[in-house]
Amino acid sequence: MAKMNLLQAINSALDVAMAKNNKVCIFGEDVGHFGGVFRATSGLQEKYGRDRCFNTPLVEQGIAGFANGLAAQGGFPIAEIQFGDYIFPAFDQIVNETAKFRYRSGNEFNVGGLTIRTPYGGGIHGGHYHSQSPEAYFAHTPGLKIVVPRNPYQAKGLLLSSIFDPNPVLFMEPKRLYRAAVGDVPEEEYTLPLGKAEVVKEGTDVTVLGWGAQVEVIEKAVEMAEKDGVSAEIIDLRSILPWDVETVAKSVMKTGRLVISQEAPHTMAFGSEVAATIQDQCFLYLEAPIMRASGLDTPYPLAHEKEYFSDHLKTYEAIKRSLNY
Amino acid sequence: MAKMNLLQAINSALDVAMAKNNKVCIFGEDVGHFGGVFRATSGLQEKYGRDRCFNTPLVEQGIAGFANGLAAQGGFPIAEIQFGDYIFPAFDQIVNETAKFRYRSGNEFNVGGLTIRTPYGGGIHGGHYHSQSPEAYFAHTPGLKIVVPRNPYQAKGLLLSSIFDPNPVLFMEPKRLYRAAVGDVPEEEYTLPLGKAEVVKEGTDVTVLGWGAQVEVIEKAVEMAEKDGVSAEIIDLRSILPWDVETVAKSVMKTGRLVISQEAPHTMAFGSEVAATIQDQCFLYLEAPIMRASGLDTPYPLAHEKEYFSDHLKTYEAIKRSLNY
Amino acid sequence: MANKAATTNNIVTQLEVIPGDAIKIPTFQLLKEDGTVNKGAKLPEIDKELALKMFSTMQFIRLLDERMFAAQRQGRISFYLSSLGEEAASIGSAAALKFEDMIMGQYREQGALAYRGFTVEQFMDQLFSNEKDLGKGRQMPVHYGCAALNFMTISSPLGTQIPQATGYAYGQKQDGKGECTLVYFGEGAASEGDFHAGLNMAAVSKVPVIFFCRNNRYAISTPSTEQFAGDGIAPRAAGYGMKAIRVDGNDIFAVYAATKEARRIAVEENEPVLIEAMSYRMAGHSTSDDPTGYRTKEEEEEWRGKEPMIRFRNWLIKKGWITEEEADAQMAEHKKAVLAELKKAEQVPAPHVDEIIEDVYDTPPEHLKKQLEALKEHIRKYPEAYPATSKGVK
Amino acid sequence: MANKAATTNNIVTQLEVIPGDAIKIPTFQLLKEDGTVNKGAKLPEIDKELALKMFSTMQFIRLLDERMFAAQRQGRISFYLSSLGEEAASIGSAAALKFEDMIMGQYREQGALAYRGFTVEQFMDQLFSNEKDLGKGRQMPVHYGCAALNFMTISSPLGTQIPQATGYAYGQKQDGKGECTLVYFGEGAASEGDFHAGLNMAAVSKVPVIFFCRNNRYAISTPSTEQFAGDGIAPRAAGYGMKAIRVDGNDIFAVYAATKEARRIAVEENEPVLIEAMSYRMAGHSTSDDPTGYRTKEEEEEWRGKEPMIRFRNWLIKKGWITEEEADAQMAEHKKAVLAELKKAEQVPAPHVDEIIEDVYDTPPEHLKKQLEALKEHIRKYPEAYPATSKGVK
Ligand SMILES: Cc1ncc(C[n+]2csc(CCOP(=O)(O)OP(=O)(O)O)c2C)c(N)n1
Ligand SMILES: Cc1ncc(C[n+]2csc(CCOP(=O)(O)OP(=O)(O)O)c2C)c(N)n1
Ligand SMILES: [Mg+2]
Ligand SMILES: [Mg+2]
Repeated sequence: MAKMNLLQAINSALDVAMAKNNKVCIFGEDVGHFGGVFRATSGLQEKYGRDRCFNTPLVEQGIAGFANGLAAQGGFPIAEIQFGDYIFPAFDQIVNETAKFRYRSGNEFNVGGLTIRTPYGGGIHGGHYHSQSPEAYFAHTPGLKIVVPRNPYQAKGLLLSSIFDPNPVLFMEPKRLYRAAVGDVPEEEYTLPLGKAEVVKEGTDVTVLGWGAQVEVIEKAVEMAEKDGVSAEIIDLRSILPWDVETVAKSVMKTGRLVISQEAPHTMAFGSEVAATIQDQCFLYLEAPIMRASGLDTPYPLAHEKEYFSDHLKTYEAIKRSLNY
Repeated sequence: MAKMNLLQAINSALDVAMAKNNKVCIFGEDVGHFGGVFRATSGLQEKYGRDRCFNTPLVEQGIAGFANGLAAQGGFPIAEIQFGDYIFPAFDQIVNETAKFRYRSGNEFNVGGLTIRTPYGGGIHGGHYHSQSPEAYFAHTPGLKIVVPRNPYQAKGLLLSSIFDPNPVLFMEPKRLYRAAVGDVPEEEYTLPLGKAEVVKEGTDVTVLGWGAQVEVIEKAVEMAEKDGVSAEIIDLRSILPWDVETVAKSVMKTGRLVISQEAPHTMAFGSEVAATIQDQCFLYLEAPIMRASGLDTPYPLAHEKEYFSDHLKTYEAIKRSLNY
Repeated sequence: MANKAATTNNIVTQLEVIPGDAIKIPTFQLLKEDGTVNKGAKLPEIDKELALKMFSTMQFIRLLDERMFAAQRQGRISFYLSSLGEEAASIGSAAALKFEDMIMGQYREQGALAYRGFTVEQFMDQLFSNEKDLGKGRQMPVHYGCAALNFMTISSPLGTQIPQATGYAYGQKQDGKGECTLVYFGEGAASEGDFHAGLNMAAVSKVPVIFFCRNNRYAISTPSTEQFAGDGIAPRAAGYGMKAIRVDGNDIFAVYAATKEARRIAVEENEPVLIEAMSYRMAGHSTSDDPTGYRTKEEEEEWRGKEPMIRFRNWLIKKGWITEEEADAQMAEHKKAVLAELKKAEQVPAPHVDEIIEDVYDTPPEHLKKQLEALKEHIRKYPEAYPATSKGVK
Repeated sequence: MANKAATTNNIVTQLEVIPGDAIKIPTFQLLKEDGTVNKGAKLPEIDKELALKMFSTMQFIRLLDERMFAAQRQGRISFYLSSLGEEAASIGSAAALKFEDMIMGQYREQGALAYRGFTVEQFMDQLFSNEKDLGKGRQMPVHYGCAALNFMTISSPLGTQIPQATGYAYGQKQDGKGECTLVYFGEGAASEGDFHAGLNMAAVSKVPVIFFCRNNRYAISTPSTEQFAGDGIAPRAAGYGMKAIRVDGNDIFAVYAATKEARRIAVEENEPVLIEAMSYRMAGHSTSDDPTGYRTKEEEEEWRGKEPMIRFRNWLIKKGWITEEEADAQMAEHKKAVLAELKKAEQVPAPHVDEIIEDVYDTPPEHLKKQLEALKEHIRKYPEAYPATSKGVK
């Protein structure tokens, strides 16, 4: 065990994976000698050589295309997209190619070895193009797995699972927590399961659900609610696709209430799917409508970041609305 | 009034728009002399010249980028993406650029004149890459409007509204109906409102909602249900973004039940947003969970198209499930 | 740690505007249109066996294309796409590779696949989307693929295979077995952003990949004059610091020789090469297309005179490696085989409905299993509505 | 109706592999590093007034960059990005345009914007995201834009402005007023697919656009040697059949002359031109970057000797158009203005919260109005949590 921040945990996972299997390759913009603009790949080129950790030209569609090819050849490429906001030029390669590679070929070929890492989310004064939470854009895509860790321990365990999972994984890192989140992390290899949510805290009155950096926001909101005497169950989804319907449904059947707190703009954020599914599965148990605290339906503004953001206060208010319904 | 199929109605709308304003320009792959692979732009190059209706090189990101620039310059570009399945290379230009152009500049610049037309949907033996219904991928994007007509009359009126609407519009044409849907269409200019749903048929027991080609499927399903004595209200959403919450909520408050029938894969299709919002707004009125009949969560398969598809039978079964809940 | 960019520091004091046609690339040709050899030309080393294999594959593809086009017209298959006139480009290049090299196609390279050994039956199973199709009937006709033959499954979105080929070749280079990747694409697809990405990345990372552009002058209805303003695709290579070869795509010997040399450069020097094969799409784009709307009969006629098969046939006959009769008899054999397999494949049932959720992931997750169960229950209720699969659902 | 592609039919019978360096482009330079004129070089027609305007803008930008970098370090603004060493490239090119021509930048062309007349106050308002910012505080610092000055608002995603410039120029050509578009981008951004799209489409549709590549040898930490393998960006033009000019980006006269000629070609001949300006990013990428991790002090030192301002200053002094003292006094004036406006801008409040839903669409739709109402109610409940806007919410 060592104290690591989220970046160090990522770096440690990458290090473990590269040491374990020499078909693991890391590439992306500035990830080589420099170690990435956030330093997540720091030291890896030195340790494993330029062939296995290298800078690419500045072209996200190429990074994803190259990664697809390398994975099809039997490798475990780990491609970094410098910011989640810049993943859209790679959208076609990911949605039309990565996700459909195995299915369309009848399993003659697959890109299961692929992992795409990208930092996402706001709270760093990044404005429109360094703040987006694009997970929902990808969640409509059968064939992809989408994973979002919330702390260093999860980051390492989930990333190692993602790298060696026989399916392509989009791994989204909450950059706001890169240095802010610190915790105990084993130095050796370990994995955490994909597709499984985690009950962070048990409770009886309301289920509050989120993923990634938003879980911290939820914890703050729940603290406030607890002062009002509310017992809240907190669930961290961890995987967006496939997602753990069962754990969420079980919780909601117990509490009768669900509040979702999410960073992305309200309309068609992933909470929409959760709400749509849970109202179906738990209809007779629900004592209030499922509430969503989300970002506004606008691009992510700089000066009004605070106002835009679904912070702990808005989440707390949503919990109250649910309970007072 | 003239009898037109859906393609002819589109062609007529384009013709009217080009005659009305000489800053209307049409471009895309094969739309020039040839008139488009579906012939939607047939005759327009001859009539308005190569400068105003022309082939582009084969590059969707370029088509969208060029269109953004031309719209920013004050034009009314109408860009065709040959198939909805091929719009993903243009995803960045649409989601990061088109949608945020006005907001990010504080209204110094805008691309309000832009319309992107693309055929979507299955039922034509097209397999993975000529069948997708990608509207949900775009619906998480503030700044865009998304419009889907279901018949020739709508197609012309909504397309004319889209072209001259001061906001960028993604106009998705149900290609399965291009020749199959025929109806009376005025030859002159007329418009239909964006952002407004249409109550296609009134009813009291259940609301059945869809858009585009799916409305026909719903009508067949409702016919079956009516034989069982059910009175169903059918709503055609027409606009996916912004969408008409009010009309849908009003209907559901009356019927107490909502069934959504959609072509796209189930998870994160646009029905998720509708269900999430309506369970919130109509919680106390709902007598059954909101049901979604959707495509399977797989890529669109060729040989199993029928099995994959959310057809009238599956929609009918969903209606029954809702009523028997 | 320092940027030693080679970019010229050659200083000039007069403004020089480099013209748009600064680079003009000639076309390499060995066989003339009539099948005689160009003066001074040296044919590649091709023995009789190899030559006849290439020719037989060419005849097979010609026949297959003709028959399957007809089958589509008869409503027996839903779609087809012919490679008429471009057989030399795909077969000549495939023949110059090692079997272990990966081929990534666009969709008009059935010649390369047949050369690799894809059987008539395998073609038919794919075209009929039946349960024996390696692709499990999931994609449209002509989207072939076969891992055993090192032929990547075709994907419709254009250009996507280009950067993928670069990545694939990167893995091959790492494995160090002396293998390379050849990737085909049309001059239309070369307009996609993925082309730029794939070529630039290959040049920078020095991987063994051959970019093989079939310039057949059309992208559906769009003539190459509306696709680009320059001298075709080959000159773009220099923009990436990459080697290039332009070849007469209708001359199977020239294509073979060019690809052989490109392969040598790729594998021995770890350098990508761009080949542009000049040809003409003699048929419509696909069975959904009618080219009379956008090009003249005269133009088609002109190119009929340059087509690749007759040229090769004439050479073989003159060489004495085949007779007219043998060539015709071979064609008749191909026809018999195709017709027989066509009839057989038509009878093979569609894939079982259980296949619908396989291969989305390595194993079906819970939600897909539930969706399949619900689907099967539904099919049991309405068996007549799902005739292709209801028999398999008990 | 027929494809009369110009692609050469020049036949060769020997296999010719076109080398990766088939095209080498020299660099046009007028002013040497010491500010003297190259032998035989002819300076463009620039009168004293114009020269001094260019110089003053250059000094202003140098000062602005230095001050705002410092302001970021002091925590007064959140981010800044300097154009140190590249002032000649943006100012020299902007000076060669007509005011009505559209400029689309990447983010390091504050020189062009200042040349157009963006005031110190306007710079400050944007950098402080205050309510007077034309962009309404919505984007990060340095994302300037101004319709009145025909300077398109900067957008972070790289390369997107390139095909947009082609489309914009298409509209200008249609309007027939003799205007063009100049679009800036880095050698890194030139790797994006949008570069390929924008240049190819411009060449095919023959529009008046100038593609201005600032090759400053780095894309954040990535040296140009890992960005491309060829001889820079300029040779790519020939691949599109487009004209190209390579110029010493640190020589303001050469940049001016090259852009002037490119503009003439664009507007008079309706032909796009690619200009590659060779320079060096002397500062870090931005305030978030520290270049010592990826390049040597020696390399930076070497380029300090080639920087553009001292060269121009020396020339002006020798010419007698300015004295050392006048130049220094001008710099002091700029400093005073910047410091004064900085202090003022800091005091201007943030945009009103009502602005948060404006400009998503031309007018806010229902759902946004409801979201704003809910937000304001929320702010009323917790005013101390939203200090920038709570005062404005009654
Ligand atoms: C991304 C994408 N855009 C559009 C299409 C539709 N489409 C299919 S083939 C084709 C033309 C391709 O031309 P070219 O690359 O020259 O190949 P050829 O058909 O001539 O062999 C087009 C536009 C597609 N399949 N993918
Ligand atoms: C699509 C996209 N990918 C990545 C980035 C992150 N990024 C910002 S600047 C930059 C380097 C750009 O280099 P270059 O184009 O050479 O311009 P320079 O900074 O040297 O002026 C990168 C990678 C981005 N803004 N957009
Ligand atoms: Mg072609
Ligand atoms: Mg640069």
